[in-house]
Amino acid sequence: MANMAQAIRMALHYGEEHLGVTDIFGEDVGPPLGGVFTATQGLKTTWNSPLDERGIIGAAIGLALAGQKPVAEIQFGDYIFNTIDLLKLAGNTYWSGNGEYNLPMVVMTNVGAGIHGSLYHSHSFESMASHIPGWKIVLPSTPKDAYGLMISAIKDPNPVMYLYPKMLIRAKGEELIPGEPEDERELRRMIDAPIGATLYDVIEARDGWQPSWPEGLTDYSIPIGKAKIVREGKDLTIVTYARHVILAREAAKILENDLGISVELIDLRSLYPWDRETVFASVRKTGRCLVLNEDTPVTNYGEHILHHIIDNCFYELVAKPRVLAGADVPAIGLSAVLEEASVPQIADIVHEAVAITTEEP
Amino acid sequence: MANMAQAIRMALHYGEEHLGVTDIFGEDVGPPLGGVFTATQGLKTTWNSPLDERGIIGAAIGLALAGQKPVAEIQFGDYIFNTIDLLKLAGNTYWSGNGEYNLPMVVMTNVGAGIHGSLYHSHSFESMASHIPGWKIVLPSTPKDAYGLMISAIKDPNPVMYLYPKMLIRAKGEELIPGEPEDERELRRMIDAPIGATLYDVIEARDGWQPSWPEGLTDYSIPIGKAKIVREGKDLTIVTYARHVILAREAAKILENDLGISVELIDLRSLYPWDRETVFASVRKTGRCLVLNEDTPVTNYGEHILHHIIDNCFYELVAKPRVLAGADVPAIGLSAVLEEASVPQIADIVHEAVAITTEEP
Amino acid sequence: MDKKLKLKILDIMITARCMEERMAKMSKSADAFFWLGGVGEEAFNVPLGLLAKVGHGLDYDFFHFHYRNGSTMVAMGMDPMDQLRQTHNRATDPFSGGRNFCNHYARKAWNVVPVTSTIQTQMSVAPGTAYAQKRHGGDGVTVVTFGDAGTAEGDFHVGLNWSTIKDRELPVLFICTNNAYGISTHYDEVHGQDNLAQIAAGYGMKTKVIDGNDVEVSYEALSKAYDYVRKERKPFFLEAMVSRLHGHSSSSGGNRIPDGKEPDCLHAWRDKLVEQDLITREDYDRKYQAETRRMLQLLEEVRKEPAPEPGDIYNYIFASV
Amino acid sequence: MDKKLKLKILDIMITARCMEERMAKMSKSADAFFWLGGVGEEAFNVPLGLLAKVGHGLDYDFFHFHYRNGSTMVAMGMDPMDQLRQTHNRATDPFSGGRNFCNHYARKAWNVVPVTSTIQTQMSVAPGTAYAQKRHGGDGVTVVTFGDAGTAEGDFHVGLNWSTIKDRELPVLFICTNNAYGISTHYDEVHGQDNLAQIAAGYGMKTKVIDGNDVEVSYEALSKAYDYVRKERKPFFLEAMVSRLHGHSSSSGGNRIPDGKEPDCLHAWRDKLVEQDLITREDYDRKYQAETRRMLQLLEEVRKEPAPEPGDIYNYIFASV
Ligand SMILES: Cc1ncc(C[n+]2csc(CCOP(=O)(O)OP(=O)(O)O)c2C)c(N)n1
Ligand SMILES: Cc1ncc(C[n+]2csc(CCOP(=O)(O)OP(=O)(O)O)c2C)c(N)n1
Ligand SMILES: [Mg+2]
Ligand SMILES: [Mg+2]
Repeated sequence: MANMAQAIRMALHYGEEHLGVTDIFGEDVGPPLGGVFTATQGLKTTWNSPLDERGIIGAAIGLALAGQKPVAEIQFGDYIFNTIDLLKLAGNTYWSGNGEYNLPMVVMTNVGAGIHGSLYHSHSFESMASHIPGWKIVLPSTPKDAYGLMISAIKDPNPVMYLYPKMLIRAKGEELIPGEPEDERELRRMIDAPIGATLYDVIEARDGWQPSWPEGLTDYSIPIGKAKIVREGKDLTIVTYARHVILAREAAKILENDLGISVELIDLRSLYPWDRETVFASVRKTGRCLVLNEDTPVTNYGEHILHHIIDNCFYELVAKPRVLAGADVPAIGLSAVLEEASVPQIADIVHEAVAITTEEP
Repeated sequence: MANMAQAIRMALHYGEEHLGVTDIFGEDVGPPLGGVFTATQGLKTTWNSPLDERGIIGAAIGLALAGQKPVAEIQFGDYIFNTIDLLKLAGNTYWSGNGEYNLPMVVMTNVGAGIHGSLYHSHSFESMASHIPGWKIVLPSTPKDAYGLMISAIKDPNPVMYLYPKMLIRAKGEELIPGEPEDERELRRMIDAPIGATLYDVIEARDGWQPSWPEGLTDYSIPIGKAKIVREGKDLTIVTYARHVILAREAAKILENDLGISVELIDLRSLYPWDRETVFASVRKTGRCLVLNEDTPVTNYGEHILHHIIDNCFYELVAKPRVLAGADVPAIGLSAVLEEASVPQIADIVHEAVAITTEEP
Repeated sequence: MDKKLKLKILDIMITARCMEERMAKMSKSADAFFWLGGVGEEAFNVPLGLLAKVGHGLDYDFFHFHYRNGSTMVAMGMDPMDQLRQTHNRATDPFSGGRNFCNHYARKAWNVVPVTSTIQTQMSVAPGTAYAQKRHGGDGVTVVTFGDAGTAEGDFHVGLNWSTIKDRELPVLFICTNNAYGISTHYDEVHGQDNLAQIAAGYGMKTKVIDGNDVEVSYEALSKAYDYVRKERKPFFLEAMVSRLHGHSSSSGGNRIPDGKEPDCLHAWRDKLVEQDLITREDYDRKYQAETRRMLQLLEEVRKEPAPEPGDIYNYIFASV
Repeated sequence: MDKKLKLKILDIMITARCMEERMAKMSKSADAFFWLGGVGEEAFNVPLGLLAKVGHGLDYDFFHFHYRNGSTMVAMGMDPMDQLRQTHNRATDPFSGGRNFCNHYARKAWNVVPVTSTIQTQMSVAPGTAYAQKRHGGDGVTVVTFGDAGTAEGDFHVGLNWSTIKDRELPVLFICTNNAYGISTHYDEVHGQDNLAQIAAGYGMKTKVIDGNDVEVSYEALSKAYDYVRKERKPFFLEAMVSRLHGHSSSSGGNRIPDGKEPDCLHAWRDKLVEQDLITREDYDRKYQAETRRMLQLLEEVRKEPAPEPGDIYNYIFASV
């Protein structure tokens, strides 16, 4: 199965061929590297931008104003914070001009910890992103969703923030993407660029290289705003996204097997707009819920979800609903000990889940 | 009584004279203007910076690293969004260096709507600010608090974000600041710079002008993290800050007089850290609460407060707690109609309060 | 410059001036909350609009305007009534539906992208439209205008840098209208260069500094600059020294500055054309009075137009898929 | 340059090189998650450290370092063990307590302000320390170092602009170590100037471009540049063309690049000193091997030191009032 980087690459290829994508650009996005996580290798509209996030977002806005369809990458979500004013402008352009100019642009960047990336390769961005009006925000946890959400992001005539979890970029999927070859070695041979020990070797190895894209790729898409019930359950609803879907799934197994607690696990996939109906239906069913993510806890996106659960399901809750987020600290430390202490781990999820389901009011 | 601009000015003067403030700077902060809202007139350490928010925050960090004590102004909170990465750096400097460098700096800017400022003189910033770790954040609603919080901000050895409500800058206080002359015309004569019809006239009028500072100013300070109970009540707790303290007070009068609903009104004053004990004690008493502000509603600071109220008082709540925030729109429009429709008004507060207090589960 | 053109420019300058003066007055009454604009920049801004290639799409010029380009818009054909609509924040305001400050244009039919209040961000956005134009071919250029103080923002560098990449130079006409002030702060207090073109020149682009109060100088410099960018598909930096005759905005009073402090380009042009016998002083005064009256009449019409409705805040948040 | 100095520089270069090579190796094992550093910049970075005025407070130089200044720190007196501690993210890491990547120094006693991963933000911060120094008097300067690609950030302009304001020029020594790459992107693909000093020159500051692979050239240029800034209290921009001998970082392998692709300044200096009979090749090899061994021994010590504790994440969030 494709990993997430390959899934994104294939979706971008489909976008270039069939959906009018004109520019895929950012730092090291074009040849020879094709992205620090390989997500843009072999594509035909890629180019390398100056090392300048403000210029990247600015150029994306300009390209969209000029009727192009850009996909701009910020190399790490950690480095997007010098562009918030521009992201706000992109989000209010359609509104401020009373409908004169909409901006069909995608900004793609990776988020979250898990790669021992220290302070500046571990940042979450979703809380702040969700506070910027005028953007749709997606955040897949599987390669197949990564493909389907990228297709939707490209098709959308509005600014779409395409976030993806750093830690899952190289994780293989469990489901085939429509059109993807069954044999993953085959896929690698077809679309992964040759490697090399140093940049000089890489350049040499890639001289004249061309990907051979799978023929049968489709416009398989995940609608923006549609969550996925990853597993059904009856005792507790866990609402999460990104790599915490994976961790929560592990926690759910432990809870089921060891403690007989049945967890319903929801992967939001879209953070704005988000799938209120699926979440509320589940919480109404279980009466208990945990909202889970790894961003810092003050004015955290999960608190927004909690607020609306309260607003819509308050009298159906049978136990205090909770938010489990990252620690209230300035950053993620490099040492594995520090990283683990800062980001909710499986044991923490189990612990919270037990607390919620065993709570006596 | 002093207005808020005068209160800030006097506190800054006290800071220059007694608390080691070395630099008060920003766009148009120095002579001839002394700040677009007059808050920095007549001070001795002011200077005009280039029109460059990144440079302003950067210079403040550099000055603090060099052992100075800067107070940097961003002319409007609306224009602080290109500095978020730098604010994050300021907030993590002490932590990232494991205690090597703390940053004694104050960043001061105004927030909120209410002056018919259109898209870019109406922004709230507190939700995003509160998501930046390593900062303390204060936001006064009265001149006296403005004075006392500025004194605390200056004394603090950490980065402090000093926000103040645009709309209340010129509103007079109801209480004397210690050391302030009783006669407000006297105060104006002493510390307000002469005015003029154009910049040329202003420059001429201020040539040689010197303020005469009140002698008796003190280090009267409001501790960071301490809320104020603006009025006591028993049916409903309203937690708010900034200009919504004023609006909520009006709403509370209406609720009391017309409907017999007794509101306990809390002015947070500090947003990080915030006064958990005062809030929780009140909510435990009334069993009902409304968190109120004007920032946009997705991942809103009020949702953070709500989350912790849920976490600490869930089983004591007798009705669904609520958040009333700004409309989910990209910005505030210029037309008064649009502005009013986007920001909670007195009638909206009354409406929510009635809904909460009359709710039948 | 022939006689017809000279008179045409004068006419547009008068219209634009009378429009702005009306707007400044509006801001002192219940008609408007705010004014800022380009009173004192007409000698430069009118030719900027006249020489533009106005239309929709990549074959035409793109405009990333500063908030003092009212007279440019008039020169491009804007009905002053539209500007009064915005100033009076009517629902009929075609640029923002009563949402934005005056001089915040947005007109897709003319490639006028939304003017933003955030100083200098247009410099980071402009390379995007220019990149599309360069790829498209043709002779459309991207025009980006800004003040002197705003060049302190990092975005200034972003625009200059992205436009001068080897073999990827962009067709951008950079226009700095230098009025020597950012609100109350004088140029000399926050800059160390004789002019800003010196910084731009460091990137290897062509530059020129001119007296923007002189119509003929401005027209000629702009013709050459537009031409260069159209043909060479490379950037050009033009800095025009201009006046700020009503101060920064209504926040600082919006009043006419004392006589003699800064040149009035409209009066200078008037006097020149009178001297050249192309117009009499009486003609001018008549025109001026007529335009002043017309603006008031337009305003009276505008006053009858509807304000936005509360529910309008929810329009145009997302374009439909 | 006298013999003693020449040999001293060689010794420091060897130490720094062996330290970094050990670190690169660590990143291929469980000893470290990551390496990046300055292998190939020693000929320039060692003199940069040797000529500095190192101490605490406004009378000394302030340093806003790029993440390739390991050999500068060694030249300033850093114990390589401290760097290994950081690379191995030990609790004993004096710069960040196991929190930050290697080469992310912070040492208040030497005015080394925390190195930040955010490219080029140091350019926006540096004017702050320089402003304090200028006001304080004395001859302390602010040194800010950065790569070539990072100059595309708007912060580049911010630093240059704030340092060149009329009558408020700042004592900043701007150092660009130009290795012709930003990760995988070549200089020519994203710049249009022969060198970055050309841009800086546009601000009216003194600039120089040198071969940073040459110790003597570097030493001399740095002496002059430091001197100028110390005395004139004005900025200087020095651009050093350097090599990147192990590529960008461990993310791109951290392997030694193929022979002959880029000059190795350590080898060049060794060969020169051998040629000048100041050292024999055997001396050099012995030293090199000894330092290589020493680094391994230091690492063995460091391995025994404690990792941070989970609760440590809550240390140093706020300084106490
Ligand atoms: C990013 C940003 N910072 C601050 C402001 C507030 N502001 C509005 S106009 C202005 C001065 C602009 O001066 P200049 O660039 O010279 O243009 P001018 O007004 O003189 O035409 C300032 C500081 C703003 N609009 N945007
Ligand atoms: C603001 C920001 N954007 C992107 C990155 C990711 N990044 C780290 S190093 C680097 C390349 C830097 O190149 P250059 O400035 O030439 O320095 P060099 O590594 O060559 O010394 C990039 C893009 C970052 N650290 N910070
Ligand atoms: Mg100006
Ligand atoms: Mg480089």
